[in-house]
Amino acid sequence: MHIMEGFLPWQWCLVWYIISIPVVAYGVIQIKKITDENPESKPLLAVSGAFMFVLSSLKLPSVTGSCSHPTGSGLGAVLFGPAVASVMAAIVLVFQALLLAHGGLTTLGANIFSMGIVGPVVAWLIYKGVKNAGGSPLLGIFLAAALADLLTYVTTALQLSLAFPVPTFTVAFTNFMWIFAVTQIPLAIAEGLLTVVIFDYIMKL
Amino acid sequence: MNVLETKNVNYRYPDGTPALEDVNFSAAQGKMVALLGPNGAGKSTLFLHFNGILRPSAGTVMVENVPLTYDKKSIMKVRQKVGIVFQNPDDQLFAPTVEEDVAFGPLNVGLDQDEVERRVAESLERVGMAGFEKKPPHHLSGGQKKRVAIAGILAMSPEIMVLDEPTSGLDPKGASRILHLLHKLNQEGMTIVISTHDVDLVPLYASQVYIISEGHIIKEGTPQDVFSDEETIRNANLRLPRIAHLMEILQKKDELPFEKPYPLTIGEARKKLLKEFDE
Amino acid sequence: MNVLETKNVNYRYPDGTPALEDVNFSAAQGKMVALLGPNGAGKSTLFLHFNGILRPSAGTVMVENVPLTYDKKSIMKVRQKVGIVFQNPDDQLFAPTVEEDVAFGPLNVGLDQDEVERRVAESLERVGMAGFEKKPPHHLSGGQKKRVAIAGILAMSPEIMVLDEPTSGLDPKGASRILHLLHKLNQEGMTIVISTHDVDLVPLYASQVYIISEGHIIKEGTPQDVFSDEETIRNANLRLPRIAHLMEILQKKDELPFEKPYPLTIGEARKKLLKEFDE
Amino acid sequence: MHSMFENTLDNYAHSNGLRETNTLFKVIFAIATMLVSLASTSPIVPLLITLVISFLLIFQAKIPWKFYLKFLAVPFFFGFLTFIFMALFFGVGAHILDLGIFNLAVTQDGFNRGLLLFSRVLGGFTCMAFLALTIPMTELFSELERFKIPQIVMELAMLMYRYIFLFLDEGINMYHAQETRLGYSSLKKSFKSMGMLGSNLFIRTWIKGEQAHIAMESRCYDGSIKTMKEPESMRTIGARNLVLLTLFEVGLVIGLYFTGNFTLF
Repeated sequence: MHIMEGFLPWQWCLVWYIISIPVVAYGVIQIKKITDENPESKPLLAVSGAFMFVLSSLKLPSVTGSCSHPTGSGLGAVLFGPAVASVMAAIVLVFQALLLAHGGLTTLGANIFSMGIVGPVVAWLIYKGVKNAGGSPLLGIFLAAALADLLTYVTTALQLSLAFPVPTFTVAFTNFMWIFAVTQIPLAIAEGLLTVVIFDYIMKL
Repeated sequence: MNVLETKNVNYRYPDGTPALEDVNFSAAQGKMVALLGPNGAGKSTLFLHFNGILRPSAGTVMVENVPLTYDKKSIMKVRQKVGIVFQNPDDQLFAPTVEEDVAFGPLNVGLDQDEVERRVAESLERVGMAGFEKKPPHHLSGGQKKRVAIAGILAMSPEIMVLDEPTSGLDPKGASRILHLLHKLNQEGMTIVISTHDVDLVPLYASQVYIISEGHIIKEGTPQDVFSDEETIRNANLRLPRIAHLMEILQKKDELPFEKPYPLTIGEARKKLLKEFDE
Repeated sequence: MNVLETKNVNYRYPDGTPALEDVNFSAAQGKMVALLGPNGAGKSTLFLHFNGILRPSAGTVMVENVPLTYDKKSIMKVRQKVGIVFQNPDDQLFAPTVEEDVAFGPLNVGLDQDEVERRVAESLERVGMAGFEKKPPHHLSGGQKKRVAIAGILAMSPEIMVLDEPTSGLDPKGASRILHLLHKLNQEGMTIVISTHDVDLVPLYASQVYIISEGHIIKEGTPQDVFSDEETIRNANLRLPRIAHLMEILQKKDELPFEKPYPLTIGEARKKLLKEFDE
Repeated sequence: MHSMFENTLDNYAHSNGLRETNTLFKVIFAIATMLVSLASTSPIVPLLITLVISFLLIFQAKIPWKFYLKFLAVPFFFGFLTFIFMALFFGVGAHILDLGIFNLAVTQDGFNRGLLLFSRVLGGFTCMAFLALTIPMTELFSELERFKIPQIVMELAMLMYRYIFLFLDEGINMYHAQETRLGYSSLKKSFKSMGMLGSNLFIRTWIKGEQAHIAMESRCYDGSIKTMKEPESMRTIGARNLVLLTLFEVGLVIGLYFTGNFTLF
């Protein structure tokens, strides 16, 4: 769920930029390390990023009839780890803003935080967690993708309630959560399922 | 009877650039029709209208004399009747094994397990790919992939098979196998539409030829008709078949008595030359 | 002098299947050499040995009579001398604009800004793509992408240009433009090696032909030599050029007095036929 | 054409009426205006910005108005929903309208906040649309060099830009091939089909990545992609344009100052 250009007050735009930049910078250092050791990983990272973009421009079918776009952050995080995934997500978000007019530039920091940081970190932790607990990898992937998706939305709700704590932060947050719960839980499940199907086929191919 | 027909079909890309303008195309039952044109002339765009993947901005597409309606149910029926084989088989083969790939269409039609298996076996047999059932498609050669892609459409038992550049990228043997296969299917009654820019192959098989250039049909007729208009052919970035070109040069530059229509195939040229030698 | 030569080159894929066996190939300075073979015969694999991307399991590759060594410094030098144009231009063009793509090689070589700009401009001019500098590759047609890919190699001023299936997928006009361009480059002194399975085109341009089948060179010689051995040609999943095929039929079936070597091109056939008619 | 994929704005960016206008000029104009819109405390200036930029896009950049209106419908609809939502649920002040059901009422501060947000979304969105529709990504890359973005990020972004279009094309072809064989005809089949499409595309992207690396190595790639461009200097904008730009932005800021406390209720 992208926060649209112009939606956040400037103070909050700034706050989310300040929080996101160090994380992305850390990811850049990681990527630099990987590509220096392994020059052929550069085109591979690039094509994976392009894949994330194309995946995110797919319209996901959902039961409610509305459509949404897979965030792909689950997939990215499982493949490359959260730090690298956050840089890729940041670049993808810029492209989405400038090629599709999705999201925004002043809200980029906030979107990077929810989709490029919270999403991948959650996905990665859950995937590792399920794997360490001896769960099946497909279950891990489903939970990672679905929960990453869901927590991305929760983060967005949080960001919006912080920006508009009217009448109080709690009430605003509850309101936003209600809307998201109805619309986004089916989509999170859809993304989880899709990621599982994709992984399943990749393993077979 | 025309099993497939377009009437004044126009199509514009979402940004407004016209891709097809007033295209009238028809394929009669049981014929093999060729759509000849250079890259980017609109061949693939026209084909995507035949089974309702694209919807014309103006004009009508008719399958078996019924205008297409674009509700889900009728579209599903049309797609069973008109099967399209895409140019790049890599875009079409997506299942982990050959068998699963060919089964994709029949399963979507909702056939039962036994019928699906029967059709998969039969289609692979027809295209000469029996024995490859369990292979992953990306381990096959270009020609083999093409044949599996054709099997995937055959398995849906279409009335009309539409093939986009069926020989492109194939070596001479591979190309000739595909054409023999199409010829056989056509003999057995299937209507076949192919797009190509291979002018040497067209005259061998097609009974009707359309030339498309920049979204317009600029010529139609039998291969003889069409290739006797060298100017149109060359304006459309195409050329005469090599055999015809030889005869054209012999006539025009050397004033040998070869009248139009020039022979287009080796067989025709042979007859014509023998006649000259005998005289 | 042979500017490019392989001596008993063998190559196995990482899984152990042999891809090339005892390949002896050479290209003399300033010639145009064709490597003819069906899909999957090993053409592309052989080409990747020419600039050291692949390293032979046994045998030697020589560029300007010096055996390749595979340290970084010498490999960079070899890659400046031997430029490869890949079959699918989409594999080769990676930059956001035409200009940046063509500049990629020269910048890697370490040329200064002005020289790079000069070479980019000149190469695009040569391939007829001046004016397209700022375009992104996805706005170009297949033939245009191919020409930009060639410009990207030209800009590195290689001694030898190696092209994998340069005409594949192009319409007649597009293919003929590329071949004219290669012919001109060759006239100006560049050694050119092309792989193809288009037997109708080869005789027009190549001075030396190799036939490769299943990783072996099974025939080499002038186009006349090579195509006079119909059996080998057909065993390699290839065929005679159409003109030669016509002549072969006229001679064998109709007992017309066409002796081997059969004419391969329209020009040669014209001469031969005129001679017959005059007698 | 590709119902399932988003259409990109790339075609417009490469062929619009403002294509030849100085890139830096357009970038500074769009960003500065966007920031002014963001800083507004009343709806007047953002709505003015929306009008001015829409005018520029339709009459100067010659973006087809039908497309533009459809395109603008998204933020409009979204902004409008936000407005309703804010007016009904996010207010504490005096009621200006009681709906009479569920105790719902439009509050004064909710209404004002909603309207402000609605206008800022439209203002900001049109500025972003101006960037997206009049400046090709390829030219933005050289402007981005100015911001000292790490080389590796620029390289990845440039490569990604190229492959995005390649994969979109392949994805669309695959999607059509699946439609031809009746994929996507039910929800379950849609998931299956889309999973196949995604996984195939993924495998293809990796093959493409390897091939790209081989082709790059053949051209002496040594691990870093060098660029020959230098960002344009401010001077290329031209004195007249710079003055116009400054006047426009200053005008907007003055507008902000005088309309800052404006509310409808």
